[in-house]
Amino acid sequence: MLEVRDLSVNYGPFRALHDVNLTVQQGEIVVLLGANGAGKSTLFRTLSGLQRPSGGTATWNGVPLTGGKPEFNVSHGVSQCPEGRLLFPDLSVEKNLRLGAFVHRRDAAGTARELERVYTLFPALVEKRHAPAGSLSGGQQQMVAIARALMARPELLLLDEPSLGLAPLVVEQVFEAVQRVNEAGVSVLLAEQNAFAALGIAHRGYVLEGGRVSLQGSQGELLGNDRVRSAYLGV
Amino acid sequence: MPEPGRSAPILEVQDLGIHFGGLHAVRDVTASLPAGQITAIIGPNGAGKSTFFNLISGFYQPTSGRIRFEGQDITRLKTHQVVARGIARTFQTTTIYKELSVLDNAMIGHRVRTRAGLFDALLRTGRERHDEAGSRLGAMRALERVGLAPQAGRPAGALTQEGQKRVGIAMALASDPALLLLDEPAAGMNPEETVNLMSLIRELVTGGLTVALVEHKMSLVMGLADQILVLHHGQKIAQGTPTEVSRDPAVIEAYLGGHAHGGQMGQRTEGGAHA
Amino acid sequence: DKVVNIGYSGPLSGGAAFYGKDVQSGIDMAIGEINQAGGVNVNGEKVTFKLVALDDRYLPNETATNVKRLTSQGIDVIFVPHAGGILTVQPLATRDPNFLLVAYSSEPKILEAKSPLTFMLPPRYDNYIAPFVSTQMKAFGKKLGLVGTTTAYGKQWTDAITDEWKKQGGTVGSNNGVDYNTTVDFSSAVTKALAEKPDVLFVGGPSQPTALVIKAAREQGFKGGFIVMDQAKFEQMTNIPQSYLDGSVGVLPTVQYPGSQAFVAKYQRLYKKIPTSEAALNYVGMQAVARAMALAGTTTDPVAIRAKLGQAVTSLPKSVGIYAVKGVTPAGHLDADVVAASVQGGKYTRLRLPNMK
Amino acid sequence: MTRPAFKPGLWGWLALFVLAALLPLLKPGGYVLDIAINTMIWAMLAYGLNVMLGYTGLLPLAHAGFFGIGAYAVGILTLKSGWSFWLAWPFAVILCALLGLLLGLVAFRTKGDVFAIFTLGVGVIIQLVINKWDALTGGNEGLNGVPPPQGFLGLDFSKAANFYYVALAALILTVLIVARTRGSVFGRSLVAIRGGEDLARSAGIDVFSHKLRAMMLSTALAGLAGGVYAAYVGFLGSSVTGPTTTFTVLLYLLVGGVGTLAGPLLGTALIYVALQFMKGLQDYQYIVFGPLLVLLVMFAPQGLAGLWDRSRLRRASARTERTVDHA
Amino acid sequence: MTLFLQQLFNALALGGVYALVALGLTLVYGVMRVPNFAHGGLYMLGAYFTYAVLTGLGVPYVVALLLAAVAVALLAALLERVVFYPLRNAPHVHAMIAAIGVLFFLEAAVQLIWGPDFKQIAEPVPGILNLGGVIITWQRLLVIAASLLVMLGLNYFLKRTLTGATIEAMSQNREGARLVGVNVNRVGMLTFAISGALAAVAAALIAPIISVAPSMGEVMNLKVFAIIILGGMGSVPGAIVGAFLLALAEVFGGFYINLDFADVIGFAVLVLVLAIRPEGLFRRGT
Ligand SMILES: Nc1ncnc2c1ncn2[C@@H]1O[C@H](COP(=O)(O)OP(=O)(O)OP(=O)(O)O)[C@@H](O)[C@H]1O
Ligand SMILES: Nc1ncnc2c1ncn2[C@@H]1O[C@H](COP(=O)(O)OP(=O)(O)OP(=O)(O)O)[C@@H](O)[C@H]1O
Ligand SMILES: CC(C)C[C@H](N)C(=O)O
Ligand SMILES: [Mg+2]
Ligand SMILES: [Mg+2]
Repeated sequence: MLEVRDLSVNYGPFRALHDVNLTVQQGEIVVLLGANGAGKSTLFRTLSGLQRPSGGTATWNGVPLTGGKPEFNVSHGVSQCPEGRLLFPDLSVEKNLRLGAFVHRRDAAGTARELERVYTLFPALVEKRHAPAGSLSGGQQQMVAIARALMARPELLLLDEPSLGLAPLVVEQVFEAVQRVNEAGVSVLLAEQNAFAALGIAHRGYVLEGGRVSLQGSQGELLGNDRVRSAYLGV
Repeated sequence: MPEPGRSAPILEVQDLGIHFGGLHAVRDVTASLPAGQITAIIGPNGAGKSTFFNLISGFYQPTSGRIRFEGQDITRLKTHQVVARGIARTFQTTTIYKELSVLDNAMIGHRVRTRAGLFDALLRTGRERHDEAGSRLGAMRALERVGLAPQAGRPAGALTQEGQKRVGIAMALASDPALLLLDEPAAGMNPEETVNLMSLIRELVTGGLTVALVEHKMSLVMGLADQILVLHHGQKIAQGTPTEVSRDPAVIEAYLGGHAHGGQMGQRTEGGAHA
Repeated sequence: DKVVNIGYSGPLSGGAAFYGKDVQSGIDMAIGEINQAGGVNVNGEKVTFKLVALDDRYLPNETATNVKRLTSQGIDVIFVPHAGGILTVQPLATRDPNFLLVAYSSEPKILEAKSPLTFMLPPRYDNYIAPFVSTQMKAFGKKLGLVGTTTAYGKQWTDAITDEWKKQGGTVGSNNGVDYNTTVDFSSAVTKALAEKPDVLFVGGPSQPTALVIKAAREQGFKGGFIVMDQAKFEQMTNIPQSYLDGSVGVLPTVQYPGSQAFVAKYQRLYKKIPTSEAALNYVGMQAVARAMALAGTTTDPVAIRAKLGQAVTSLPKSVGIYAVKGVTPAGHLDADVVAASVQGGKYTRLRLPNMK
Repeated sequence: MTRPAFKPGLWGWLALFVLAALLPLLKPGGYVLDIAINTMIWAMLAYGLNVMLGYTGLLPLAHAGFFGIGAYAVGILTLKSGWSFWLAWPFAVILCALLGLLLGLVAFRTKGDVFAIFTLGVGVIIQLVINKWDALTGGNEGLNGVPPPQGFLGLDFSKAANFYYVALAALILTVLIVARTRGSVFGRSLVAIRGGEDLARSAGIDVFSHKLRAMMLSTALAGLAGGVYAAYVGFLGSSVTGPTTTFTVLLYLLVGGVGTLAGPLLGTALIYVALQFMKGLQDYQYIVFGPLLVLLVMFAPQGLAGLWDRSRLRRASARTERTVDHA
Repeated sequence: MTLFLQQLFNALALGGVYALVALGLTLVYGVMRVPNFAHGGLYMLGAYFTYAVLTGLGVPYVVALLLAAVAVALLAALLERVVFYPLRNAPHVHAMIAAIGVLFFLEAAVQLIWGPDFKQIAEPVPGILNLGGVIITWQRLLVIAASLLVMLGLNYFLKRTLTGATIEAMSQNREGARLVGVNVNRVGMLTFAISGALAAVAAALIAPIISVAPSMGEVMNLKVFAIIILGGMGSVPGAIVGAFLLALAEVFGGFYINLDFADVIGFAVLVLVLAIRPEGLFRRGT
């Protein structure tokens, strides 16, 4: 279980997150909604260890995630598809993916199996496997970023706006894939602007506003909430 | 093809193509953009949409075909010459000068309309003073159009994602273009912001601009476009009005998927109220 | 009691540091000895010395700056060990404030300037040319190959040797000079020179690289003789089999001078290495300056000191006189017998040098 | 531009130059004058480098070569052809600008690190050519006896105290040129190129021609400095035209603050003087100087002018939040 | 013909020397993009350590070489930690100037400890090999062989092993590398250590051919930077080809044109190649 307690994050004097509390239960998909600059990415960066919090705790099954060491977090089963993708542009797509499985570097067979799985998930990447990741189209790069996160075979998957720049058809496929991954037992925390699609697969959700959790509830509750409908669903 | 009675094309491409190594990223595309209208270009990831923009704006040199803008051949022109002719663009991932002020960004966009060079700078000629004042004016005008005038003095990097996108658009507008190319302007925006962006684009077109945009957000595409061009594997597979295209089986098969009308189509009707 | 500062501007860091340090060691040693003996007596006052050494990395403009700094500190005697620096600051010596420029360079142009405040220590290199040529031509044959270094100094040597060799009736191959300081591997230059099948090779630059050139030539089967430029010292070429040096002519090692034993022993005790003529000549130079001050009765008037230099060098006690010195020429040149030698089986045979002034 | 930069402002510069002009009246020693003149010469070269690195974002490593070309042009023309310094100097500047143009035409095919190393290669070639072209440059022996500028108005420029004013005038001209360039429409385009070439191109800037002109200005300033150097030192050797000099000046610039107006002068003055002091440490001078460099780069990455900026900003923001838009 | 072959051997030996030094730099500059101008200093230090171990401990040459490699590797790792790691986000010129500061320090320190004089290391395998009039020393043969061996090893390491890939990954996106679980601190130090070891091995192999002096790294520095750019940044085969090309240009340029211009010819080749192929001979591989 992911447990976030009173988490605060500062950028210099600016406080991007204020005492955020949230949980993701084993096997849950939890969606995080919020306007631009609400602090979603900040939360993700903190959970993956790229950003150190100024207060509060975050634990995954009791393991603290706030040590500022992403390599520690990923080796304990928390893997992120980050905002901005953070790919290795001059390395081939396949090397990018293999590096995604860095924590399983002693398990070559497992990595090979996982590689097959992500290629079936994103067939567009197969013909690009030897191309430098930087030469791919924007959407193709996004696919690599998601696939790379999956290669770590995480227990908790952090997806920061995975649908960014993807064609509608692919967005559908990604969400289906997330659902499938989740059904295999992986917990998912998902930030999305495409709230409609996200809420479609989520069990629960939180709304982040100005760095604070302003609303939380089940899929049904959020879909029925007027504020959510007007601000994030556009209806 | 522009329908009869519609305005004359501002841009025409014929058999346009480019390949990178063995990859034919854009192939034999023939199309035209009617003046004063909004053309959307859609297609799967890697279809060649950004590449298409890169070809028009002179970033890539095509390996085949021709581009005509306002009746003149611009196929072999360099990027800055293309901009000077009146075609401006934004990038898929927001690229602006984050450490410079919003105003500076816009003034850089206006550079193509000024002539002052090194000697003007050294001698502080009349041209230098004239161009300096002109840049400021042109930049402020562009900022006003995107609603950023009050933020002119702030570092561009301090703005929100959406604000930065506007800076990018202001930079393009400052070059006083006749045709504006927007590559995924709504990526990463929430529905409310998307609606704001739509009204901004509509206003620009009302002001006489021609717009071509690449976008995966069907709400925006369907709500804005007068004409849609669909690319797939670098080739044009369909062209027509939003209604025509969204019914085209080839487009649904390649791009829209089973739920072609799902997602966020609801907002296409209104949205002009926001400034 | 009074302490008089002596100035020195030379390369103390970078590629030529070993050279600048060698020069400095000679001056330092002389000052140490003088001070230990209680200094010199100038007008009844005990005068000791202190060396103010500044790095100029062999750059003439840095030398100029250093000299201005030294003179503004009231220093009246300045040692400079490279031609470029010497020629740059020579015009400054006679201006206000003037100073005695002790020049350690064998570049004849320094004397041509006829500066009345220059004291040049090493023998002019052109003294060596004729005996070197005649010795080697007789011993090995009439064809000369050139693999000298391409510094200013090296090029002059090359030109002079070429002229003299032709004058004495020999033929000279193409010039294969290389920069000894930047060349990583000398093999190809040597290969090129040996392709012309010379009887004698002209080599020389700093000692160790020169030794490597000699080694490369021997390894590639060269059996002839070498003419070694005066910058290179046999006693420093310990890095190659000594048999390779057989049949070379060059400057006689300082150790081989009859009067040098005391100096050599003391130097080795202090610096743990064999002294070269860099150390020896500057040692003598400093001793001479101190003595000239005593004779002139002033430590601050360069003109008066310069006037007494001739008397000073001839009256140096045997214990500090390494070379047989005859005086100082009107142009300011130390008139010393510096001896050249040819090598055979580790033994040095002296060559007679003509006197040319 | 609104980007904060070290700007003591017009008055600050005026005061500085007036004070500098008064210095020789205090009858300082030859050494003080020498340091001052040297500082001004190297600062000019640093300004030239700053036009490229600071404003255009490109690192040219052939700068000492152009400095050398300027110096040798003046040296050869005055010494061998008997030209007046006042004619040879502008000629040298124009020559350097033209050669800069030539270099740019080829070098701008490359980008980033490759550009830096490419120009480094050109710098090495320039030095080697100077070193080997005996007939023209005197080769390794160098050129000795370059005359000081012809005097006028009763000023004898062979005296350091008078020559000082030649250097000062050249420095003032340099600062003026660089300041004007920086604040101009042209200068803003250079900054745009520094921020990203592709973006600048798509904004409609003719990147290539802007870079060419920046390069010409930059090498012309190097030639200007070289001319002063030749007439001042009177001796020219090839060693001063090599990469070591380029890196030394780069160091001055970095310590002073890249992309600032005061940085080149500040950095040159500080490091040049500090190095003079450190000579007293003899064998230990580089033992101290090396780590000092590392520390400077680490703890004052914006350079001294940058440090000043930051503290001034802090003070300013502590007082009021007034936004000032410097043009 | 023998003459041509002799010069070819001379060029190969010189190319081997260049290649060995350049390979270490390929890692830190070509791959990690740290403009380590102190590389020449590490190379110089490698020669001095070899010298010191040989004369101080009297161990065999190979042992001295290995000890020097280990010592320089440790020092390089320390350098990464103390100097380059804190500068990882700074512009390139900063790291460059800092590296030059380090180079200054190393040279001065070595001069202080061992003096400014040239030192000589005896050839472990003295003597020459005469192949029908073409003469090559065993030491030079050793250098050629070693450079090829090191090249193969390094190429395998970079392209075929995951650790090699992590070095490239880290250089391209540090955060991305951390996200997939790479301990970038360790990889950074490891990379520097390898590069330092390579520099030391190169120096130990070359030292018997040349004179050891505090400034020996400076000449090499410029050349190997040029070689890496010439070959194409980060390309191991590129570095090798660049090294041999430079050597061939210097040797044959000196032979057929004028020795005086040998060094100019080398840089002229660099400038010419880059003018025609701005990205270098080999594009960066994936
Ligand atoms: N490195 C940073 N330094 C300073 N402020 C930052 C930094 N990163 C983010 N911020 C600020 O923190 C706030 C939260 O940003 P964050 O990126 O977490 O938002 P978000 O919810 O992910 O937005 P988006 O939908 O645009 O991705 C914003 O106001 C942003 O400007
Ligand atoms: N510079 C390049 N070198 C090599 N291949 C390229 C280059 N630019 C684009 N491509 C390839 O061309 C194809 C088209 O790319 P493009 O960026 O135009 O796609 P797109 O339609 O904009 O996709 P998206 O919607 O994902 O942004 C892709 O397969 C991409 O990998
Ligand atoms: C050998 C020395 C007497 C010559 C000295 N190297 C010079 O620069 O002139
Ligand atoms: Mg975000
Ligand atoms: Mg695209």
